[in-house]
Amino acid sequence: MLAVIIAKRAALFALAWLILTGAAPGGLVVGAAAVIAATAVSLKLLPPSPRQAKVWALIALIPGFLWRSVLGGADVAWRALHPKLPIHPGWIDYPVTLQDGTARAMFGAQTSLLPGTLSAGLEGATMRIHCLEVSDRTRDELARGEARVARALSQQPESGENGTDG
Amino acid sequence: MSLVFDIALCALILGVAAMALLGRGLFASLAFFIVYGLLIALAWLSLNAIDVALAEAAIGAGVTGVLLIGAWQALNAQSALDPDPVAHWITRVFAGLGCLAIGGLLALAILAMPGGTGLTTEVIDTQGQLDLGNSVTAVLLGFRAYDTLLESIVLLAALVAVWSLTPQGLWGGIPGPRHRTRPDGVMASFGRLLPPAGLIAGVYLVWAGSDAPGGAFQAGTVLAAAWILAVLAGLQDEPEVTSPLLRAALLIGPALFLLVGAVGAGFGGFLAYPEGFEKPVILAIEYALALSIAATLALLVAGPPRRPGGAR
Amino acid sequence: MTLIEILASACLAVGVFFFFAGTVGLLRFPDVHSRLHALTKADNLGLAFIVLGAGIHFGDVMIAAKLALVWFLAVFAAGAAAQLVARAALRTGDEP
Amino acid sequence: MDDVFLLAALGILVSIAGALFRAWRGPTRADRMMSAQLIGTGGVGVAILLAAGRDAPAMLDVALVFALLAAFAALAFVKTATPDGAGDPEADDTEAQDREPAP
Repeated sequence: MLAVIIAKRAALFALAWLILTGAAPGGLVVGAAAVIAATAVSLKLLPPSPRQAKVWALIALIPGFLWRSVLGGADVAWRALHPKLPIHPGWIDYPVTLQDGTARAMFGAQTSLLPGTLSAGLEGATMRIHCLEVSDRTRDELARGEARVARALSQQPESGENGTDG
Repeated sequence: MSLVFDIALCALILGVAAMALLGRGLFASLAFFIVYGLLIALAWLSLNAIDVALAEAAIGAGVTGVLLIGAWQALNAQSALDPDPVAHWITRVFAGLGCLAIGGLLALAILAMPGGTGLTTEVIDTQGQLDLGNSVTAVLLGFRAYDTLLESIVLLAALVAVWSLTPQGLWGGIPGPRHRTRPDGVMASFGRLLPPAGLIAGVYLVWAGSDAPGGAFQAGTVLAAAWILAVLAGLQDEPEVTSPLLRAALLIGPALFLLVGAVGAGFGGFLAYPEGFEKPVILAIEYALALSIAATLALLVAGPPRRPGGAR
Repeated sequence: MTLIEILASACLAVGVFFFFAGTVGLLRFPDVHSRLHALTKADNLGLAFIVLGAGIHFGDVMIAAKLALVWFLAVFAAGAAAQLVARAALRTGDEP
Repeated sequence: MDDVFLLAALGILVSIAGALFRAWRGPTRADRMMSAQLIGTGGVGVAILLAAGRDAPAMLDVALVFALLAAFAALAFVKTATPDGAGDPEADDTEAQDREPAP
């Protein structure tokens, strides 16, 4: 269990090293030391959670995330450039069911890049979300976004301890 | 087009400098100063001085902002912020004259510089002996090693000066306040995820420094930023200033540099690298210096000890 | 101009447009949090198109991967900074 | 082609100049910090465009450092929202959080 987590993190850091150095062979020894050190630091700062990240499910989220952030950017650009400035800002208090801090922060970051919503962090277990246009669809969209993060990071109570297919 | 870009960048830099000076209050000036550092990094980049741009980017983005905002916070907490910080006219006249004199001397120095390419050709002709692809690293550690050694010691001396401000009875204590965060909040999560990436990037910069832009100072600054982030996020407290491990990290760079210099004295002169082993020795100094610079900068930002250590 | 160059130039134009829109939002929107929307979303989208244009120009897998890494780090920083500043603005309110 | 990249970099500089107006006007400290943040993202863009326009991939490392450290000033600013500058505005009761994070 722990070995799988360590291997996943080390693989991620190794990938980053190879990208930075252009996979130069002369950097492999130093790179190995850097990867070991980075993995050790990450284990210290972010102790493994029993709810594991599913690497493939996370990768599968990327295209949808990119598309929605394009929509988010286009939406805010349209509102900014429109002569009438069509915004009616307001707040939504959204109760979050995600368990881990990193999952919540990731959901908040994702929310902040989607059309019309911006997270201002948690108050207890409620996320305060600023909206450019408060509507009923916003809540549904938030719930869908949360479900996506929950699946990829095994945050659903029923998926429990065995989400290790990454 | 290149010229138009450079002119626009210069205009922007001058504008930001003016706004930082004329400022609407201290915090506004501070925000402009952060932006100023960023634009200066872009200016170095446009001048093709990538090594300097990297150093300026890392210092400006990672350390200066944290340091200045921390200082502002400390002044604000003591209600020591002067709401109308206009000095007496005599003070202002003298400050203006001083700036004018320094500016004039700098202009004279630049006008008096010999034309041509400076020492560029000499450096490029001889750097092959050191087997280093990056001329800047070759100059800093090969041809001008004495300067670089003293610079690394100056940085350490600055930290000693900061530590000498330790209040009575707190020697051996912990620098800076104890940072508190919500353990599952955004700040803590950011502090959990970013430092390992900063570590990889820092090691990459010192590795790249031998043949491409990068080097110990740039790498040390990025590593220091990762350290500062873990502290700000409340995940890791600063060490006690008497901690032997911390002392070792602070000293290893300058100490190794001095040792190599002393050994070199036996081969033909202080800081003469042993022939045939120039590159590995220089690289060892670079890696050690990166670690020492990282520790020194991080603790300079933290300031003098403010709390008693845990051991006593 | 080759097709590649036209494609890269188009990406750059779109990227600069979104940076421009982000600045307009920062200047026009009426409250701190709305302005934060403009900054977080428009600028990162602009940066994405700049990265795309530069990646097409370099035409090198390793450089493209590095560009993607830079963009990912920028988005990560923006996502964190947006939430942090939004929260801090709730606390500090209208203090100048 | 290289000029196209520099033209785009010039375009971003113009956006940066616009953001400076918000940094000047404020009115809140958060506004000033946001402008600095926007200019940071713009700096990443300009560094990438210079790297492409001058065909110097090594310049991308500057963009990398900018992107890596982009949120630092914002983080330091957020710290000022608590009275002693050491807390977290997201913590409901900052005194109660004064302990090591749970493992």
